[in-house]
Amino acid sequence: MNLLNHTPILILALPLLAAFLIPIIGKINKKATGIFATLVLGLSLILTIILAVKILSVGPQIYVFGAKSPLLTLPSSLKFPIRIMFQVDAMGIFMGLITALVSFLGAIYSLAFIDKKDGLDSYYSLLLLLTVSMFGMEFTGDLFNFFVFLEIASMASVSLICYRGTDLGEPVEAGFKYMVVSSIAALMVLFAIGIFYGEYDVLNIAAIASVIKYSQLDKIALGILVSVLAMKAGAVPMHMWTPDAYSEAPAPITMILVAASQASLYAIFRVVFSLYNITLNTLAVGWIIIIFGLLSMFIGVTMAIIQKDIKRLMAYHAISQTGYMLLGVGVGLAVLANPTALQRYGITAMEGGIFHIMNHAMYKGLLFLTAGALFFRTGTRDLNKMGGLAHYMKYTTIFFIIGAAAIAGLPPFNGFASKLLIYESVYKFNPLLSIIAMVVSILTLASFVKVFHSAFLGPKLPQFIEVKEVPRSMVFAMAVLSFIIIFFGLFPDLIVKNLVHPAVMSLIEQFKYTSTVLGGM
Amino acid sequence: MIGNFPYITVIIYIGCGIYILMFQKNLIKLAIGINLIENGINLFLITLGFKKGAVAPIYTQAPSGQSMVLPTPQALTLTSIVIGIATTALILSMAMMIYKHYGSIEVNEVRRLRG
Amino acid sequence: MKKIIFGIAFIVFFSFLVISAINMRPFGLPTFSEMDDYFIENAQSEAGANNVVTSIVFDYRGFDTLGEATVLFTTIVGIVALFRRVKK
Amino acid sequence: MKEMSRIVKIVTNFIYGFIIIFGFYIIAHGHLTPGGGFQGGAVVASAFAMLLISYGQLKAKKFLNINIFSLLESCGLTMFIVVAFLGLGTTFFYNFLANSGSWFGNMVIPGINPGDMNTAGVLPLMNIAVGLEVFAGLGIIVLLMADGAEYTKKKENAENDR
Amino acid sequence: MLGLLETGSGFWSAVVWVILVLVIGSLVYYIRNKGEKSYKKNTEQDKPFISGNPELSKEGSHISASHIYWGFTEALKGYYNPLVKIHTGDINDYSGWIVIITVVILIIVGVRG
Repeated sequence: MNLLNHTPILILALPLLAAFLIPIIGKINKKATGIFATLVLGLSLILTIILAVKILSVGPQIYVFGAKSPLLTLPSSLKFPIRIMFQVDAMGIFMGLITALVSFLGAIYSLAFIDKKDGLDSYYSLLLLLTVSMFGMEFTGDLFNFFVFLEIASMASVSLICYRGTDLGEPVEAGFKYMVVSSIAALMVLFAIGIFYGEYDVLNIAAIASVIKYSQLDKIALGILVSVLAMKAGAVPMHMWTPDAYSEAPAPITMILVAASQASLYAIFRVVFSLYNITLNTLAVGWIIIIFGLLSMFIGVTMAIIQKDIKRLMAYHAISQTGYMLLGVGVGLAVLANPTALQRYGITAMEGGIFHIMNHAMYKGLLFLTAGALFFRTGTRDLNKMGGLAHYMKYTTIFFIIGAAAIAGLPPFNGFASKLLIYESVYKFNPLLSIIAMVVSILTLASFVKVFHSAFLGPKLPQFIEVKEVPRSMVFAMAVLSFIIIFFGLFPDLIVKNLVHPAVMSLIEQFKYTSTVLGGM
Repeated sequence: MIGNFPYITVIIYIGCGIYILMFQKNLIKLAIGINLIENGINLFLITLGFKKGAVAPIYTQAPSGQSMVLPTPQALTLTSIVIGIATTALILSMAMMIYKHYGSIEVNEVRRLRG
Repeated sequence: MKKIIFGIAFIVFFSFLVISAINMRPFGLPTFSEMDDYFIENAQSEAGANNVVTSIVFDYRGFDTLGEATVLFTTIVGIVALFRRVKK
Repeated sequence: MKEMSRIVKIVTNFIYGFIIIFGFYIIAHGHLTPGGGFQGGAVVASAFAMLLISYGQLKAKKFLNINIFSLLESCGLTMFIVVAFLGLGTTFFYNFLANSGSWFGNMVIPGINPGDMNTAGVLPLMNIAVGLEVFAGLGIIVLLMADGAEYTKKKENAENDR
Repeated sequence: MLGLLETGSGFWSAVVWVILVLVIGSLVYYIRNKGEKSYKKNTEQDKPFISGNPELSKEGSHISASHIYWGFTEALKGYYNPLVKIHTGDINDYSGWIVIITVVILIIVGVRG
């Protein structure tokens, strides 16, 4: 048997098996669980890279569960696929790479960050489960399977947000709020899936996309799906859970939660582009997404400026950066119907938006990790209490400068490249949007100057005399992210040509998506 | 219209759940609301699978010569029921921890995180 | 004021749900059922189970069942982590 | 919670064995009759819940051990996913035992039949695995929430923090 | 060439930018070195001159976070007060916002096709 045919499932199944085994390992030796989880995540990262190379060279990969062969999508004499299948195309593997990298680095960071007293086995098991759920959301080609993985993601994230809740009240509160909203979201998604099933009696995304006719029910399902998935992605004005959850979770978990919310963002794009392509009124829905993006950008950044809690401030920045992605892809969707505009600036805007997803995962993860390092040494997240930490934590300071410059879109870091793509293409669509985006970028720089001044600059404060640099594993995780940021900033064309452009094409060309399953009908 | 009365029942379930989530102030009641939505949606799936005058899709000593109801919604409902159990358990445990830390389960007092 | 806005939104949302209920396929007469007919016909020969629902749950859609068991496992691990005693 | 009256305890001792046996019956016949791993596991867990309620959680913890339950749960899930892995020769979740003539591998007579235990390939194995996981898991949930109720109630006045 | 990113209406190359920055920076450094002949270390010259007032202590001179951009937030009070008031940490509001946005999207999609 050739294991290379089975990479799409092995990427998921190995961390899942490890997650099931970790409670048993934890009974023997609690320390070993962290090492074990890190090794398994590294293995799945390697497998993801292998799969990415294969997909970008060969084409979309299908994996049908329980069939006679992994590629047998349609049993004899049947128009629709009946089994669950993974359908990994360029977009899915793009998100999969982000997920694998971020969770691997999060596990490495956790080795030193999480205190060794207790709960280690639960922590790493939940970490692996969260990673698995994100992979599933990004790879699956079946609507109900997507719902199941959405629920796993909610449960794992909530449990991890509540991880510090044994002796603190706020984490449990944040977890409860996130639990309530994500349950609503998942149940509404299930309602929409029921509508699709009732109409077409099929659950495969590609099969529905081939027969969808945009009736009244489809419109209602579209509205429900877009709104609740935008909520899961943290779009204003449904963003209130985001600062609570991001600020109360442990720092590596916050970095992974960013990737998890981006998986929901990916789900919006998948629904809008692959499920209903041009059958829907692209201008209206595109403008809905653009308005989401504008509100998220502006309100997110203006709320961030007045925050005192460093992780809360960064969480609001995560909201405002999500706005950029929504803006870019929304412009691409708005012009999806007329090919000339799509060729002129639509594809470029979508490239900017999709490229920004990866950049945002990287530099926001780096910033959250630096915030976690500050919390690890000083024990506080309040910016008013900090000061002069650059005297003690040299590496952390450098990493923070890199991350802040990247999120503010200063050249030559990676944030600038994607934001430049968004500005120039959106300007051709509507100049006002581009100007607002630039203003938001300036405000972002302003608020990070505030953080840098109040946390790192200033004289040595007496209460931080014994503060020293963070342990080596945390420094390693941050260093890897900084290297990736600088590399993407210096050579953006490599990423855009090889990873982002195929992803955008796989979103735009619905026919390819359906024909890989249904055999070119 | 009257043929679709079961769907109306489903919608009433979901509406009651949404109403509780929007207007009730007690964390346990919020959990009840989420459960109501779940039950409504399970009922919705089962309703979609019903076929007039059909029997359960099990061949063991089934009455002969009768059609069977659609089996897929039953499988989906089984999955979503277990997921509902899990959600409820987690939410209630969190409500207990909130009561431990805050001494109250009223929404108005469980709002230290804001702004 | 806030309650009024929420009430209006809730009523409109409920009316949309009612619209969807009215447009749903007629109760008891499924219009399409290719997938389910395939299951009912071939479950015995392919999965070898008399119980078609079980054959769907564990064979045709077995991956969903794995995810569902995973959800339960996640919840249990989460509750264990939530109620753990911190050794000071 | 406190332990309940003598009548309840006697009836519990009387009944819970039958409930557990009934649950395992449902699990074992999941591929022939209505039911399966989840339903049967829930029935078994209900027996444990009855024990817990009637004996009170202090006494019940003497014979209901959370560690054993969590071990059983992990074993059940591991067995489930391992059975899925074994199909990896063809595909993940491939039903490699059905109609193979070996364990649970008898051919089924198409159409209505009295039912044969020795059919359906990996389905009975998965049923057993899931049943194990579900009754252990629900048992853990019940025990932990009963435990946590005491835990939160006791600390309530002490830790009204802020 | 490597690092050349086409943006539809132009191009961006970070490598060229870095090289340019290095060249200009070295130029500026050279020009700067030509000046300041009369500067001597550890004399009156490198003491801060606060119009004759005594220099206050280092700890006292640290500005805490909530005072940065005070004027900005003060000027935009009319914008910030309602915005902060919306963010009540109230779970009912969270779900209410979801319902409101869903309704708005449903109306737009239903009307505009």
